[in-house]
Amino acid sequence: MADTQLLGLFNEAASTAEVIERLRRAGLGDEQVSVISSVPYRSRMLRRPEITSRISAVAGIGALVGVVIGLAITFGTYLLNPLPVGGQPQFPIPPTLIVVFEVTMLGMMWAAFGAFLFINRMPVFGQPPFSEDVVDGSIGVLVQAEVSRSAGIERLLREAGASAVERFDSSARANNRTWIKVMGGAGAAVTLALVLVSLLAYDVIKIPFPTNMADTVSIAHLQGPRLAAPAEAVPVQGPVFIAGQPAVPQVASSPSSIQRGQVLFGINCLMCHGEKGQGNGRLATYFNPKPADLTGEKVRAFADSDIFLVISLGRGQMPSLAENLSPTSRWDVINYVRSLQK
Amino acid sequence: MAEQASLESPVWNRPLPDDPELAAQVREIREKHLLQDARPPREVAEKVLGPMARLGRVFWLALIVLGGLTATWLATWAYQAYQGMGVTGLNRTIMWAPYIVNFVYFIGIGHAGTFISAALRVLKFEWRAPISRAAESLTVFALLVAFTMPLIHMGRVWKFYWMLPFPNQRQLWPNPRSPIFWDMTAIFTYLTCSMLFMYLGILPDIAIAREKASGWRKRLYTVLALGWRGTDREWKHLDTTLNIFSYGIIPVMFSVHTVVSWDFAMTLQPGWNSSIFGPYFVVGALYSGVGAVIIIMAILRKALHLEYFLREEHFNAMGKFLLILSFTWVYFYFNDYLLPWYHKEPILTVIFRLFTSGWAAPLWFTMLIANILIPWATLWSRKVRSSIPALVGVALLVQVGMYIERYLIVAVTLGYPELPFDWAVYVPRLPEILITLGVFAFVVLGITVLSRLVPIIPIWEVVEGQLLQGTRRIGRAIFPAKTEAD
Amino acid sequence: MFSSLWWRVGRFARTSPARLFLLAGVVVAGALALSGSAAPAGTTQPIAFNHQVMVQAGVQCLFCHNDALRSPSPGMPSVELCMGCHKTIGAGRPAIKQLADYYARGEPIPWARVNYVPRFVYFSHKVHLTAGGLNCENCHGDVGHMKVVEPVARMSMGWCLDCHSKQTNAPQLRDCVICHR
Amino acid sequence: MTEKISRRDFLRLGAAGAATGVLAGCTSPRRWVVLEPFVRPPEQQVSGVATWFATTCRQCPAGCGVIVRLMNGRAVKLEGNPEHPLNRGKLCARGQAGLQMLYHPDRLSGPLLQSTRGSREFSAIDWNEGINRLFQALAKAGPAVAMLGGATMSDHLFDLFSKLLAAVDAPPPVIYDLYTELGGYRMLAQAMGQVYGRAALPAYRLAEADVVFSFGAEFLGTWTSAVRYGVEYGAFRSQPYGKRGLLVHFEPRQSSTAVTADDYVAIAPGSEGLVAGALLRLIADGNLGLAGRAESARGLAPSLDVEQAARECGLPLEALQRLARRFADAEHAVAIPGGALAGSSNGMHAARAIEALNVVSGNAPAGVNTTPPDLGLARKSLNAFTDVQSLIARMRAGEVQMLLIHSTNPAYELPEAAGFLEALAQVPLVVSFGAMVDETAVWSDLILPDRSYLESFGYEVVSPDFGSPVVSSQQPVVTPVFDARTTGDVLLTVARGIPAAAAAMPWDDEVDYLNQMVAGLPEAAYPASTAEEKRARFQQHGGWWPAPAVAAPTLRPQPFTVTAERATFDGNETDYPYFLHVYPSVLLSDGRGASLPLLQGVPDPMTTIAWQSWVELHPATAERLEIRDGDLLRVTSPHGEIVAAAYVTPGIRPDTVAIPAGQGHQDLGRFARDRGSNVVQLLGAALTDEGGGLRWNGVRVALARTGKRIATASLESKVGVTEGLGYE
Amino acid sequence: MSELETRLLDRGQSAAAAPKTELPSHKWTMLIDLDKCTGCNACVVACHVENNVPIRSEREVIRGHGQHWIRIERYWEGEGDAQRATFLPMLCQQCSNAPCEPVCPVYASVHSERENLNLQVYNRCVGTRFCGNNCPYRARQFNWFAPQFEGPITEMLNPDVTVRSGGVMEKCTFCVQRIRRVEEDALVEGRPLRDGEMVPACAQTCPTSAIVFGDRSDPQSQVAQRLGGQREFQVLEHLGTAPNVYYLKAGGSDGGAG
Repeated sequence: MADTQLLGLFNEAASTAEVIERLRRAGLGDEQVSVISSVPYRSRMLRRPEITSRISAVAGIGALVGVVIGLAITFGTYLLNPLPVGGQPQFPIPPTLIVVFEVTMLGMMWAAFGAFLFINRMPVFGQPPFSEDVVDGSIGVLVQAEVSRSAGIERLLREAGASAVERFDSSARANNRTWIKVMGGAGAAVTLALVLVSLLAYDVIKIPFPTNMADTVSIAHLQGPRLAAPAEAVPVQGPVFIAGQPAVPQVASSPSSIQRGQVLFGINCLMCHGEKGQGNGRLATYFNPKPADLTGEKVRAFADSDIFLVISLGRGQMPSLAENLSPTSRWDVINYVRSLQK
Repeated sequence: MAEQASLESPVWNRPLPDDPELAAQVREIREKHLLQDARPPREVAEKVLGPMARLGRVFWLALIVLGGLTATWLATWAYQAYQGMGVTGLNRTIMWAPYIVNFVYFIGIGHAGTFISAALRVLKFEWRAPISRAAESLTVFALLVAFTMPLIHMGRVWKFYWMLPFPNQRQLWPNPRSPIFWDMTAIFTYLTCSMLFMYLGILPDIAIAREKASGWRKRLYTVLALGWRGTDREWKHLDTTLNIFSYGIIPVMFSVHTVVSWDFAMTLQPGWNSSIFGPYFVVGALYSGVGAVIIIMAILRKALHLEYFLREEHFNAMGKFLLILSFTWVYFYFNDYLLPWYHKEPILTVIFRLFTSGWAAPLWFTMLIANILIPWATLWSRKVRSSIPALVGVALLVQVGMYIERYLIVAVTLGYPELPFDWAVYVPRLPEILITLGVFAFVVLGITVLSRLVPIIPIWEVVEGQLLQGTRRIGRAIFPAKTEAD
Repeated sequence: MFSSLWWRVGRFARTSPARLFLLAGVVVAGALALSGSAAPAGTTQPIAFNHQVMVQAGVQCLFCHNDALRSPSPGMPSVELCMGCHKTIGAGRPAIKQLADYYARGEPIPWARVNYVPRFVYFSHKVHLTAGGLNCENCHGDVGHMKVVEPVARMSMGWCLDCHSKQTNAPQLRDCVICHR
Repeated sequence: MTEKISRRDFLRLGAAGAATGVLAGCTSPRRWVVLEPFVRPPEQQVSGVATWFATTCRQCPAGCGVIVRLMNGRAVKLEGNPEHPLNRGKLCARGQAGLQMLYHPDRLSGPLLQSTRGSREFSAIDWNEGINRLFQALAKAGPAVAMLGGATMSDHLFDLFSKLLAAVDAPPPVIYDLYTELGGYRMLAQAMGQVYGRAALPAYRLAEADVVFSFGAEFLGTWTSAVRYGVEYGAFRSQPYGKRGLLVHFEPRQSSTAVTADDYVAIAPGSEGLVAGALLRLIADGNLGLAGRAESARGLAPSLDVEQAARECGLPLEALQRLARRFADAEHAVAIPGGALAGSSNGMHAARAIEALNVVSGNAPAGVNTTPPDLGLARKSLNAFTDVQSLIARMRAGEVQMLLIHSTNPAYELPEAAGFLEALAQVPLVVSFGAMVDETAVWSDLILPDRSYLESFGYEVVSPDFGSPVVSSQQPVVTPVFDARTTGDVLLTVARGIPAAAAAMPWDDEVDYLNQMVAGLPEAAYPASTAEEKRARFQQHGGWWPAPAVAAPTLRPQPFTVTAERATFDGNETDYPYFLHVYPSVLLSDGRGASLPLLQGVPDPMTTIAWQSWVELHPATAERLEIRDGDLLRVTSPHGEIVAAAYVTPGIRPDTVAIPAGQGHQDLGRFARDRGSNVVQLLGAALTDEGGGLRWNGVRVALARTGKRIATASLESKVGVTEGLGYE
Repeated sequence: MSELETRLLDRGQSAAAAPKTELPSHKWTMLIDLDKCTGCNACVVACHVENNVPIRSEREVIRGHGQHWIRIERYWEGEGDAQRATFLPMLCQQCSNAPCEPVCPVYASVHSERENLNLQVYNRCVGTRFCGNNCPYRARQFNWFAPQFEGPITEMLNPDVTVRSGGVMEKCTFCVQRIRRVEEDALVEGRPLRDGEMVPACAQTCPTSAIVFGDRSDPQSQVAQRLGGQREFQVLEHLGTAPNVYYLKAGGSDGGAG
């Protein structure tokens, strides 16, 4: 049913109370009548029923939520990163109390504010049924009634001595377009912010400040230009070759050496020389002549130092493996090859 | 017959008693007490909203100057962030100084607002009504500034978000054991809640402004008022909410400055690790805060012609507050200094000697004079308290004194760690000075602008107060009387 | 020109929140696209190198990345090592010709990095392969079936910790010092 | 195009500014990072794994063995070579800083030509031209060639130089620099020659000593082989038999050695000999100490009045007696003559007197030249200041057509009175081999930059050696950073053109030369059969030394007399009230360290001052002249004046001011240029009584405030440490 | 190196077998014998080179921005002309109850359970400098400006240590990169650490061996052997920071005559 709102203006509390009494007698419930003033009047002054506010209860709930969040932050951290600091226990109580207290209060007050807005159906971004006279001290009695009864009510108000009676149709009350604009804008801004933050948080967007230290001026491994030590220099672990001298075995043949040799053989030799070293690896097909049969007579005839030379310098189609095998490892491989020949 | 504060006839057109003598008394009472001097709400509103909308030359000048200083602050900050913290006067011993001094100082200022509006509200000091909002706005801006200070002093400020607990790829959260983290939570709570508290109080006044204003202000207030009408329900809920905030925000206020003091008390720095620091800092905060409010009151009164609202009685009362707080502060300060004086722990003695006879002595004595001597010498007299220039002068001195006090604690004491090899002296350099200036400018700027946007005097509270005030005659004398409406 | 653009965007956004959300989405998407995490690294390689072929031919990872067992760094095969086989194998192919040119010019091949950890993270291939008991594919995925190698994991701290914190018998693997020095 | 940008450029981009940073930032950095493989892999080098190379430190003449940590082909750390018998794995501050010699931003790449001397306008030329010019000049000059070298020039280079000069019948190279002068190398060697008949640097074994008297020997800071003495000192402090040696130090100023001493005696400058004489006298007359001590003392003690002597050296007689007793009672008492002696007029007398104490206690210094002569290796012998003077005379007389200068910096190190620069003007061609443009290079025509010691081959016969001969090896450990050439190769190339030289120097490069030399070495501590292997092991182990260390031949003192001479000083007491105590800075030594930020920026141990030079004053002096720290003082001597900042310290005699050598360069790179002041400018060219040394320790000075101040770059809090806030 | 493949073999080629052994933890301890310290500064320079500690210019030093992880503090003892200097090498004391750790809001300054070291994670540091204030030894060094390494000097930077940027706190780490290196090698070779295997740059170079370093938890280690003597003391012991750096008073066994 089409509702209308009538606003009667009275200039002091007593007559207002009077009017409200009459309206009640006229069968208008308290929920249909409300008083508007620019200064708070206590309900009793206007013979209005006591209003009980539930905001305190909501605030209490907010406080509880705060406690939970506070505990979550603190204990969450203790559990997430069990990093010992300053000889403190993993779950220190005093700091937790401090943080929890602050967050609790936060929860309480934010909840109270939220409740205030919600209960009053705020925000409304528009001109509510109101009259400037209210600001100037008169008390407005706002009656909500069907259009049919409005005339009668207006008369009633006038009789009660209303200085003026204004009439609003309900449609004027809320202005939804502005509401959507403002709230929508705010919402969009917030979500955008959140999304950007999480993008940064998860390093989807990296901003390499010069101070990030993710890249530094020191020379990284594998960073060019690659420099080698001068060829003539001899490192402290000794030279690999001494010109005119056969290489001396550095690793005696032992089960462990042979095992190591097997692993390294598998990595570096197998693909050409084959599982058993018979020169039938998968890449063997590419080579002509075929890779040497390491179990064959020719290789058996080799001295260890010769094999060492071959591994180190390469031979024919076989590339040098000096890069892959450190001198000791080469001897492991040699030992393994010898074991194959047995 | 005794003239009751009656609801029968509107307070603002209560007649004077016919007896001329009594009439004189009533007139006197009225001009002394704001709440006795009721005027029609339209007039009251006009007294607030009128000057608010009139932006004079002075206003624009102030806006430009303060805005310029604020801009300098931001520019300097950018410069410092780009160059590195080395541009400041800090050194390998004194790693904190200028910004943390400001931090403590502004947090302190921030305490007055809540104290006045929340604590006095709880205690039902009606006379506070016209002061409270100015105080709150001071709180909000001081806290805003204070919040930036730790950021300004960070070496890599663009990583500040590592101090916030949010899920991230590092699976690493901030450290709840760190007093800095306590600061973050405490100040965040205090700041946001103060803002909401202030906003709630403003709502009805904005509604009033909405009706009075026109043009862009009208649109602005229409949105800001959130549709407030002032129905009896709304008033009730507002009342409840404001009470919750008042009771909630007071402990937060105390906790905030205690936490700030813990930044220092938790360390091993001699002269810092003292258990008295908590209450000592809180009182100091209130002390400087109330002083600051007095200054702001005076400025606003002048700038917005609020002579009707801000009267002698208010300044007088604030003066009393200042004096009481000064006493309390001295009590704690004495506590803090008795220790090193009494037991001669070497390093503490060094610092003590430094203040009493060392290079820091001038600072120290200035501080004592400004914080103790002058207030005690003057504020006892009602004449001084009620003369605005005098009171403002004292309040300014208190500001200076309290700033020096923070400076001595942070910038000077820190230079004297246990091992004498590392002792050092901090000398401010241009960047800190500029930033500090800019920060002060920003606070004033904020209040200036805000005072032109929202009613800086809570109209509804004043009118409400006036409603409930009346006079009472006993024999031939007439006294102010208050109706306990609830 | 920009101002007018901003004005347009502003008007576009102001008209309705839905559009505003849309705009937000666009911004985010743009940021994502720019962030390069989606961009294929292989495309920038100087030689179109195909791991799949090598692996299927039975070449061990450690044959080319031959430092991985003995050094924090995996090592990159020297051009000579490549040529060692490729002077015979597939010598005719264009890619191999490129390789040969590099070798002839005595120039290193500027391989683009595929898997990246910041310099303040000290990851050791040696330890993870031996004591750590991991294999290449645990972090680098099935390179054997990639024509163009792509990172299978964004190697973030959380990703490392996922594994490190699981090692119940060695809780200290969470120590910051394990990776940061 | 982006992948063209190398990682380093990318960093520069990032550093360029926020704008670029963010721009680059939106895409993950790996796009720019290039993994570069070797084209041909080097043997024994694994990416990400360190390779170590042994070589020899050339920051001072001592010749400590170092091992270099090579990461990714770059030298990133120096450490002492643990195998090396001299320094046993230890290294001093200067040694540690050696890497910056290698990677110094101001090193020269390629030879330079200077049209007009002192103009500092150099034109780069290529090496062939440079060498060619050298050759032409050499051929033209004939015998009129002179060579001035420093003590840090390794022996193999000295050998090549002398061979070259000999081939053109030029006089042998003159080896002289400030460092050895301040260390008293030459003078001490002479003294040893007189006392033991072996003219070489003495080395004292503190490890076995229980009482050590150090007469101004700063052996823990800069003196001769500081690192080894450090090692010895460590052992001396914690001796196997639970005893803790007693160290007594005589010096006018508290050096770091004085600080570590148990008993520090601030004696008057130049009175070391007097103290020693008095001690001898007391032991002789008082019949002190273990059996035989007094007897031998009687034979040596000079005739002097002990009380007067005590007065003159500025310490009470009782103290002297106590010290005499302590010395005589000790089983292994050792007296060390320090470098400061060399500078005072009575240096030789003092040295003899001090050595006499050793004779009395029967502890001859270990290892005075224990290197067997049959090694077939040439080794430097330092020249006295007189030799330099005669060289200067020849130059002035125009007998020198061409002057070669290597690893010494006479323009900076020689006092003005020596008149080096004027004489230099008479020399048609001056060739400098400095790796950087130093003061001397500025006054030369041709600069053929030598490589740093970490880039070149060589050997050094360690001196002083501590009882076992050591030939320390030097090998390049990194690929040359700059296009410099080893002077050895340059000389050999030049020599090919000169028949006589070609005959004398038949090697095609210095590696070849080194092989020849090493091949001649006898059995070493490590097994090595063939010449090839010898060479390889020589480089691998960082040198040659016999095993087990051959016992040092015990030295027999020859008859010698001890006389107590007073030191004489330039400048009378009224005009120049203060003694000037010059000492080599622990970090910058004689100034060659001034080019390295690592040495400039590290605080001096006694004053904690970095980057600056200072004048040390006693508080009493400061009070009298109303001088505060950082006041710029005009220090005037009869020979010149400098301006330096004051540093008030209790660690010095009231009648003495001390100034460290090392600062005050006009050149030598960006880090040394225009910093502090050069104390050498206060010195004269007077000679000591004996041995023809420079009398650098015999100058009096006057102080005057200029009224200007500078802020002292010190680490300490002067208030906290020295002055205090007035509470105790 | 060679034991390495043995490990590889032990687990065969199977993937993702978790490490067999519990990682050992250490009590790294430094012992500084002031009787042997000659203030020669070798440790300081060695530290600078090993840890990429920037050298600060004269201007910066004057303004109190000098940066050394280890410094020789020179004090004066006695009165008047009898005053004698003494050296006290001061570095991060690696406190067990480190005051710098709990105050850091971002866990950049944390403790290592395993090494019992006080770590500084440079890339996590936001530069609040709270730790620096709270360090009674002032052992923490702040990068007031971004460090400058001119020209080829960047080549000698140690790749095992992060080059810190401006606005970041740093301090002595007991050469943790060396600790980690030897530990990783030991782990890979499946053997315990040997005493003397891990030596920080300062101890390595100290000519008089005044600095001794080792694992206190290993009773055979040189450090453990030498601890608990008459001359032993810790700087600012009364603060209860429980440092892991011990000092031996100068003077020595016979009370240091003179």
